[in-house]
Amino acid sequence: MPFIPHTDTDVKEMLAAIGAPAIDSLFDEIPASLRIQSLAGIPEALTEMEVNRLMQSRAQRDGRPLNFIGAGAYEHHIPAAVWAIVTRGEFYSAYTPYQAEASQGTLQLLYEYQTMMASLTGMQVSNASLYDGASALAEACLMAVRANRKSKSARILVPTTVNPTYLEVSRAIAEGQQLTFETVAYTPGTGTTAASAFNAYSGQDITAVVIQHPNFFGLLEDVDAITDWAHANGALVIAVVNPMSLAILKPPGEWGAKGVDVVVGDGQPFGVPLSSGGPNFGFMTTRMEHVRQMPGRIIGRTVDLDGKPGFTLTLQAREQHIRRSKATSNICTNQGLLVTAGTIYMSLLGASGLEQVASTCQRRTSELVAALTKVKGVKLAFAGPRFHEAVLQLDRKVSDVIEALASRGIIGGFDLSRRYPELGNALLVCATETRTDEDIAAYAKALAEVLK
Amino acid sequence: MPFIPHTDTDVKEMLAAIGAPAIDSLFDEIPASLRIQSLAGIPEALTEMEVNRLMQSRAQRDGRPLNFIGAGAYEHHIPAAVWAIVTRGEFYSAYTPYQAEASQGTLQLLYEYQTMMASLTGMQVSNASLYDGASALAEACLMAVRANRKSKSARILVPTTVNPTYLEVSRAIAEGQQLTFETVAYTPGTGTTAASAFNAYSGQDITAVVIQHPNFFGLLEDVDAITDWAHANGALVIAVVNPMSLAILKPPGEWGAKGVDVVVGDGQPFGVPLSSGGPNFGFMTTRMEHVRQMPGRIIGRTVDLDGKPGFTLTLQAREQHIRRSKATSNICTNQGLLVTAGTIYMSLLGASGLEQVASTCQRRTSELVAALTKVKGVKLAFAGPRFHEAVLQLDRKVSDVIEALASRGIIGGFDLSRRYPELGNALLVCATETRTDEDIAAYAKALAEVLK
Amino acid sequence: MREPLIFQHSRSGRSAVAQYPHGEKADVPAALRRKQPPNLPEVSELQAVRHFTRLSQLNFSIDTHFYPLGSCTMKYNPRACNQNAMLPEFLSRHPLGPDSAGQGFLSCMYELQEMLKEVTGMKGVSLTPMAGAQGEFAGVAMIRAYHKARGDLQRTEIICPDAAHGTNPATATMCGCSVIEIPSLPSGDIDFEALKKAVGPKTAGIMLTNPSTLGVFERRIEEVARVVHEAGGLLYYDGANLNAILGKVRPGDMGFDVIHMNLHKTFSTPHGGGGPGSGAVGVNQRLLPFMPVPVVGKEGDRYRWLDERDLPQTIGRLSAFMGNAGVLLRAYVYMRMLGRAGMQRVAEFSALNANYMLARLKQAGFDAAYPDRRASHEFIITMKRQAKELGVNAMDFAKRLLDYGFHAPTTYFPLLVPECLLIEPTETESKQEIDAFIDALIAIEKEALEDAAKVKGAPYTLPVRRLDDVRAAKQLDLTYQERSG
Amino acid sequence: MREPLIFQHSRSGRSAVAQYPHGEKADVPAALRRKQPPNLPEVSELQAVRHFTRLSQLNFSIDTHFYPLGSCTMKYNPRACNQNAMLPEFLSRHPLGPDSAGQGFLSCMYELQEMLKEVTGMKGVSLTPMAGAQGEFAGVAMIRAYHKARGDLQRTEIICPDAAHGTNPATATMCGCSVIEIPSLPSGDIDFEALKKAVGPKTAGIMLTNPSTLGVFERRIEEVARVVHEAGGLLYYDGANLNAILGKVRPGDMGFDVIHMNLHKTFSTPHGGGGPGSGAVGVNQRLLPFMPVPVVGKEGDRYRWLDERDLPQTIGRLSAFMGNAGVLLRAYVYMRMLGRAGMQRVAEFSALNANYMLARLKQAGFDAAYPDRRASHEFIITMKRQAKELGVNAMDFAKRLLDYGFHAPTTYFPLLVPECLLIEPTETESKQEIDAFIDALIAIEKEALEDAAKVKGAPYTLPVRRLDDVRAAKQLDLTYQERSG
Repeated sequence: MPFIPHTDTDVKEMLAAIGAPAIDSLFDEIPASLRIQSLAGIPEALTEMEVNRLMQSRAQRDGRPLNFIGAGAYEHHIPAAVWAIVTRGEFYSAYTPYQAEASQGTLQLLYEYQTMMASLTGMQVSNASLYDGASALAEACLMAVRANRKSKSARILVPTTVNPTYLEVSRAIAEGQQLTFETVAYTPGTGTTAASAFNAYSGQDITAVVIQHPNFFGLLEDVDAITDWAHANGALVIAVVNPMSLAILKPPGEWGAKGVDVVVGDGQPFGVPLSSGGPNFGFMTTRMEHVRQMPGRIIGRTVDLDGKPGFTLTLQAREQHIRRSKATSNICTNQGLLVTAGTIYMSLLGASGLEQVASTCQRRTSELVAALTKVKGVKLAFAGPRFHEAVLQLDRKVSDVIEALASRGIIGGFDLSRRYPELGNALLVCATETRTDEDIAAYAKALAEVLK
Repeated sequence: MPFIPHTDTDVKEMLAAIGAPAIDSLFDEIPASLRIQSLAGIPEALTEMEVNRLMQSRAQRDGRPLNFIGAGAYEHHIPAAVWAIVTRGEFYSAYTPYQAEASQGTLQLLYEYQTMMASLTGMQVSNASLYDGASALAEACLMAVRANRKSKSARILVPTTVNPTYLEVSRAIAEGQQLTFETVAYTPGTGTTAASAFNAYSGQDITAVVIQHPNFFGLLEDVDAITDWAHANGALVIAVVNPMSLAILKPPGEWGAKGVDVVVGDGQPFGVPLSSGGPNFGFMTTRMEHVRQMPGRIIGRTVDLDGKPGFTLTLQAREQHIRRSKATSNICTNQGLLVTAGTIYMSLLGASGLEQVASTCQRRTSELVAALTKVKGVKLAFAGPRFHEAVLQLDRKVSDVIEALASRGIIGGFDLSRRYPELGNALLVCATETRTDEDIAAYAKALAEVLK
Repeated sequence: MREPLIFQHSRSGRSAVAQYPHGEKADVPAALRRKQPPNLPEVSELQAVRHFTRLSQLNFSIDTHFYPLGSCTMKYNPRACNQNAMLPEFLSRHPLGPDSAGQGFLSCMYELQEMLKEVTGMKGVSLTPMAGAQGEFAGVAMIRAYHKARGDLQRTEIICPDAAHGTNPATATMCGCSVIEIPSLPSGDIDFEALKKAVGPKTAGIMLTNPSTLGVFERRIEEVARVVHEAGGLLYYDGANLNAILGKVRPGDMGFDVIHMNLHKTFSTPHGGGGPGSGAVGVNQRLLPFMPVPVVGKEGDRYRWLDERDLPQTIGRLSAFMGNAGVLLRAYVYMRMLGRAGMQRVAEFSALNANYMLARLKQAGFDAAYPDRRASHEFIITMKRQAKELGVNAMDFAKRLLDYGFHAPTTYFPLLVPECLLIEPTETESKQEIDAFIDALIAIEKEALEDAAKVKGAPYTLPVRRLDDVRAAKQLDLTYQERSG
Repeated sequence: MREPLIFQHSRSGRSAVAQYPHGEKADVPAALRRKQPPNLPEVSELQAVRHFTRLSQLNFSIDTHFYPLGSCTMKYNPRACNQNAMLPEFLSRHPLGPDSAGQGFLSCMYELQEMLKEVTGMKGVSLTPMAGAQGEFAGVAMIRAYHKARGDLQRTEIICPDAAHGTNPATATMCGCSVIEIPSLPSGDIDFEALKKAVGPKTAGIMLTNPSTLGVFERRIEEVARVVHEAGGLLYYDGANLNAILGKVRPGDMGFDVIHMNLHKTFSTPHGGGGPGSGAVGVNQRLLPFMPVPVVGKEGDRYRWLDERDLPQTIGRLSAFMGNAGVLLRAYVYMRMLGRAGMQRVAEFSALNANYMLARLKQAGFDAAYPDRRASHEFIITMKRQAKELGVNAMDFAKRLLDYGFHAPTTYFPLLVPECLLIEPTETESKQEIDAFIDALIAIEKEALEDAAKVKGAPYTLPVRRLDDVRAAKQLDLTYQERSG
């Protein structure tokens, strides 16, 4: 009986103590008509050895192709120390620190995490994480409606350079609460959002403006001007950022004259493997004045009976288990394990390490762009300053090119054709610090073959 | 500076405290003529990311062929829990428990290990491990010379069915102390050692007899008769066993009328990966009367100042750091980490799990033999009862067959031709519980192709 | 053992230099460049390893302690699940890679969907919700979408029992619904008469956990389903307690239209100090078109993602990619290792453990909240008497249990049972461990009789003594302010 | 926290059933079949995980504590070394597979040999010895084989300084040699005049550690080499302290003929609670033919094992296969991560830490054993004065340090310095950690002045208090005798 520790003697003694004739009688309050006797569709148990062989064969089927996609999930080096510690049973198999005294490890780590994220984003407070970057944006929009008391419209302006999936997720999650999302188009020539594009909304009741920076095309937005426009028009500003970029880019807390109001993003670049897109962790930081509107777990430092410092969940009055239908969100978990990875990652890299990684990513993508645009039939869509992604335009249908590259062991990029038909055969590519000169050359060679 | 935590400020302050002008001056007692300035032959440092790529490419070069060799190292399923715990920093980065109070985890585990190994082998006491099975045999022979006070000859009889490398290692290690090893031939028809083969030595001064069981060909020896012969002739008996076989075979402590005197072997089958042959762990158990002659660390249970039980290194008076040139051995480490793996493995499997593994191994090898001997040009050398290895005879040069199989992703067995030329083109094969019907069929198919 | 903050280990100019490339300089316009580096720790690799290893040791966890936290199903997390989910090919797979390069992964996801359909009796499963609460959201959003698609726009009321998890009403609100709360009876069943009064043309649906958070099975579930369905509403099953009935009875057979599952509970993926969860949803036939995307489809022997183009009525996407894929792999491995018979044993032995504990505690004089009912996989005892007579309340018992080496049960939930401890042993704990826990509770009650202050002062043996939560909320200290030296 | 024995968790009929196949029955003749199953624990997977996880927490280790155990080089073990050595292809490689199927692995071993030659200044390296002591054995065995091959059969004396590791004389004995011990001078150098008298036609060689176990560099090493060589003996270098001079001075350049290296010290492979070690040996030109086999050779771009057929004068094999291969992979990764400059920093910063500690402790009034010498990577303080004046000896200091959260230094070694603590901080510890340790020693001395009994009663905060070693040796309790219930 996998994972069941009971001996026959145990079972007998336990049933005797209960006064039940058999285990099955413990289910005698369930209507007999509903009881099932077996689960025919479930295969027989595998031993661990068998399941290992099975999973290894599945994994080998997928192999380890050379990856050049970013588009919201980034392949970075992960120090071996990170997951060696994350998977320690004391982190892996603990739960939400409801008994703070028995969870000081997790709590202190989360407090350290909050400190790091607040500083990285230039904000004052951070929660203990949300599910992922996309849902964090949805939560930020809902939070903005609560926080911007002057606005009654629940209207959110979203440039089309924001990750389209993030917008879809925000709609799916927030539209039930009557939020409306209106898109603001980017300037075709630059791939960035002009501050002037917002002028059509001047004087209207806008609850919040979202700015993704670097934007979905990897380009740097005019964050100062857009932030100032929003604040001038009574709107809050929600920044969506790649945390890795903040090692070299001005933090959202310093955008414009006043800085933004809420910062969200996906922490995946910090020590979390791609792993088919999850689990990642969403982060959220804000100004102290909005802390009670922030969803998710928050850790505070306090003292114990002896006056010694300790850590505990705080501001729980916001949360669903207390406020129920009036809670800031229905969220009751964070992504604790991934935050553990992120916190260890940030501690190992430090500010200077992150700066080096971010800088190398930017350089590598420039080199990738240089190499690929030498291939006949490939051109760069937007030339402006970027972080580590770039839009290429091909002379061929992108999905075909991607399949042809995949058969050569190269994951060539993200097909923008469906989301941005106006860009034609557009491919979003990315090279992080993990891509070597040889990798880039291999891609260029394969692409040249495919486009020949 | 990889792994160096010093900041520039630290270095300045530390040099000031020392009163040294520069770090280099700390080496001023070394004759200047000897000092080197660089290590030109050492490559520049790699980052962890770079070294990961390098090692992955080396590993991929070797791949994961299907393995059918045993010959002293066996591929068994290793529960995921084993190495998840073994590599915890508290086990991985601790050292020999010189400060017992700060090492109760390691010490208690070793005490548990000693209990398990003593019971498994049917003996009274166990040490905390030796390097590997081969060197454990060498140590057992040296120990036998000390323990068998009646014998003056230091002559050890070793059947040729003992792993030839174990004999070579014993010679290399023990001959310096004037031990002589004399071999006893196996019966050509059976591949096992007849008790009568020892009659030539009856009445002579023999210090010890070695019995490997199952023997190097995988066959079961007449252990009772040989043990009794030895004891009748004043010789001690040293058993060399595969610990996995003891789940189903009579333990050496019960061989013959009195049981053997020393048991050694390699613990690798218990949770230790093949890993190119090491690190494994050697084990040694014996009768209580010989405990002071046993080499290696031994853990004892005692009490602390408050009378509470605790564990500590004991009988250290045998050891080199106390007795120096009169020590039982120069050994000062055990294979702690591997013993940790072995102890967790035994705890997870239990007696019934080990019996199932051992039984399955035996069955699988029978199936392998059945499948391979159906191939034209292949015959079974010895038909007697076996554990999980078998000798096949081919109609082709074995090394060529092995290379041809390797190019098909199959590691086909161990070439006996050099060690046992009398067996002709002999190949020692093994199938453990990890080999499936499909694996065996794949081998048979490949072998048929190769021998066609 | 205490451990300073990582920032207190920090010294300017230090980092784990083997972990990053060197010498590159980014090309960023000056106006967009960061001027002050962030306040991240500056420590060596050893310092980071030592710090976080030491922090880990300050936690209780399943791997170190019995952790009978009610409603959380703190069962053993098999190491094989982690090992297989961490195979390098799975870890390095980009979520947006072409389906052709992910057939191995997709086949696991497809089979997981199929197995979850089988154990819940539903017709479709979407794996994308990233936690139970998001699964709930998806469920209620599908109910809303269903009514909307039929033009039944006035159905905006969600019925919840008063014993429901806080997430239930919170979710209803997030979906733009109002909440109608109905009481529980002294027996633990819901007040069926109140339910009949509550349903009507505005009823969107009902959210139920069965067994409920009171630790008992809702016996009139078939009638409940009939009443709600006849009123035009749908039934939502909160899978928090699915562990109790796995392989014994299926939500789909009970009449539920939609269900979320907490894979980190029933299917033993790690709790990770608070996450990640994973909240797959199952639906019956009529909600199939509304499932959140993506979902894995199979065509011949090829697997592919189904998205908005395949499911145009979908409630949409809930995550940037496809949910907590790595968690799903762990659940898949777990289910394959349990197999058909193992699934049933989950319910059997979790019920055996819970009913045994309940029986022994009742025998020892503790007060069960529902003494005449079978326990499900968990049960409630109330410390109301002890609080009144001895001045030692449920929280005091909980804290003192920590000193005895046990994580505390869930305290003060469900809210409607005063001074309650919700105790869930799970099927992976042995009789010996359970006996030791019972003995500890008995011993603590004895301590409380002899020296109440001792119990009220607990814990004594943990890294900190009882913490001042009020101060934490009033004097907010949410980030470390001193910069590193 | 205490933890029962695993046997006390055991109950008949239990095991982790997912871990093995079921239903097979072996075919064994009755006379050879086991009748009584062995007394192994019968526990669930969770019980085993919990038990061994809890046991682990009872240890001090580098990953949790500063561990300045002199002569053991307890430096940070980079996690990358473990991760890369544990790649599935390396783990599953059978040692007897054909060379053609192991070129990746063999290339690492070959390059490791080359790098070790470079850092030691030797001409050949064999990686097979499985620990330092086995490396020593190989070294002395090669010296013996060399003399024998020349017919120089009377050379059976090995000279050792009195400060040598116990393994040195023990090894000499194992190789059939007798040991001539020569004293150390008050300066820490060996008594050169005594050496000159000791050498002669019977001299096989001398075993030296340099820097010595006294923590100082043997300054007249060139003269020592000359005297021994002129007498016809060879010089053996015990690499225990190689960390102190890595990249600064090479044993080969000092005149040593053979060396063993402790890869688990200098090259940071794990100490693992007492092993595995790894004791690669390096030799100069004249000992090349005698190296233990196998050794990796390179022919063109192919690597292959060299064995007895290639090296007919070899001292033979020391392990069943080729030594602790997985340890060697870790050392290889470590060396590649350190690189050329990193090797030198090892010596520089381990010396900086040791000399800084020594300076501060002298300043605080502690007595250095060799106050006028530079520390190498370690140094000795003697508590002779404290033992006499306060009744608090070196062991008392050591035990009390545990309460302060530090592993103790090596105590009572080397034997010739009374009441000594041999302290080796290693290069991977920070100034802050070292300062905290120094402060603790100062604080303990203050405690000893005020309340000697308190220090003598230490430790107080560990899982056990001071253990009765005498009882352990007299009332031998080496296995648990009760059978499980």
